Amino acid sequence: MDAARRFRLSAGPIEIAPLHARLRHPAAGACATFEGWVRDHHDGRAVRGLRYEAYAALAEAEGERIVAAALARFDLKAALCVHRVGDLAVGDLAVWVGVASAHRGAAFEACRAIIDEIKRDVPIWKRERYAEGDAGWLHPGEGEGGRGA
Amino acid sequence: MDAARRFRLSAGPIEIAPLHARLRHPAAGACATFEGWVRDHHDGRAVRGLRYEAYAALAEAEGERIVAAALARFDLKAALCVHRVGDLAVGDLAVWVGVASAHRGAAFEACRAIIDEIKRDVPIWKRERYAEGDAGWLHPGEGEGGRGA
Amino acid sequence: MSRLTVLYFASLRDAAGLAEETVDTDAADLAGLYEALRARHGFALPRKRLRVAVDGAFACWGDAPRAGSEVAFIPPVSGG
Amino acid sequence: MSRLTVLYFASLRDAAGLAEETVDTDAADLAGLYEALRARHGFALPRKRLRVAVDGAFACWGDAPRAGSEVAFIPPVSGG
Repeated sequence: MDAARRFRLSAGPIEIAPLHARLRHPAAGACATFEGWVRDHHDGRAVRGLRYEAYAALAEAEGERIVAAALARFDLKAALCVHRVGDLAVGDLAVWVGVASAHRGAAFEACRAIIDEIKRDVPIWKRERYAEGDAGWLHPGEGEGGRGA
Repeated sequence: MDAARRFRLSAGPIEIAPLHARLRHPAAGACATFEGWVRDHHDGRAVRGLRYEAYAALAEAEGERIVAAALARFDLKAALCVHRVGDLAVGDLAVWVGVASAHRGAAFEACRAIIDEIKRDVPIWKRERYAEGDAGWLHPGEGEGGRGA
Repeated sequence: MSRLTVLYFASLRDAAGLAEETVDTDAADLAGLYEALRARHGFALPRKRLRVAVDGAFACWGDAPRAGSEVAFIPPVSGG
Repeated sequence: MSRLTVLYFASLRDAAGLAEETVDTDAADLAGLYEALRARHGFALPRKRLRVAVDGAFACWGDAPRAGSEVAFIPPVSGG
């Protein structure tokens, strides 16, 4: 990720170590991270894997806006997010959010706010492959599949 | 850390990777972690480093009780915590908490509950070394120094 | 009549059978454009469940289609 | 008279100048034991800011000192 960008899409596995290193700050006493992993089930169905697709231009703009808003709203030293696209297997890392702050309250709240907003606003879609062989796009709406990781 | 223990004290640097690996679970879709880092300041004073001392027998029993209580109270797949003792420099990792759950709400709440209770109940004390050359034990109480990372 | 590019994602792309197409439209607004394309491709998703973007930024359904622009209909997202 | 071991941590250890000592006490309870040791060593921390543990588990100030036990006075903690 180039140094100025705080959100990006990744077509390959997300490497946590360099992201984590970018959060370090001598005045930071608290670091909260969130990882979304591909689960083996969803809404009672066995999941074999999934595919994430994004509208890349808009997803990167929205993701950057969300992370920048958290930096402005909370008292943070650093915040970063990377989201996978492409094919993932059960257990793979789908999204990583990391936040550093002087104190833990702001770190937890900002990390939670970022993942909540990423899931709500960034144009990325998940296509799950089920054990029975079928697959489907998830378009959470009224009463259906709105409950993510 | 032996496989049955979910809290321990560490006299040397905390290695995150093996802890993180122990959180993995095919039904876990969310992983929240918290890291406490040694800050370069506290209550307006420049900090050069610090020393953590524990009453080891009671600290390990209390830490284990806290992590076990979180596992019982929240819907978790795994939870672990390691706390440093000994001499630390600014930027060093002082405490690590990791939690895995099916969904992110429980992961964030449990991770926060564990670090809050560790800081409140586990008999570990911090001695800060200040830029001016003096040092002091922190015994947070009414109106003084109760605000940690 | 405006000529523009429409992008389809996820279930809309599956239903349309294509990821993008060039469209000539005389719709008064982006809402009308979606309804015309929904009729053509048989999209199941009603417009009220979508958002619309123009040239990589969220837009309003009442905006007029602009010749040469890139319009994307955004089904409910499921990242994270 | 009971003979027991007392452990000191953090600022209590600094004030006492030792990490543990063997104590003969006729105090009726652990509260009385602390007050006697506070007078001896000049501890600044009042008892109401401490917790007390016996043999590695939290105990009550009203408990009687037990011969052969290990008593620890727990100053306000500051881990994390």
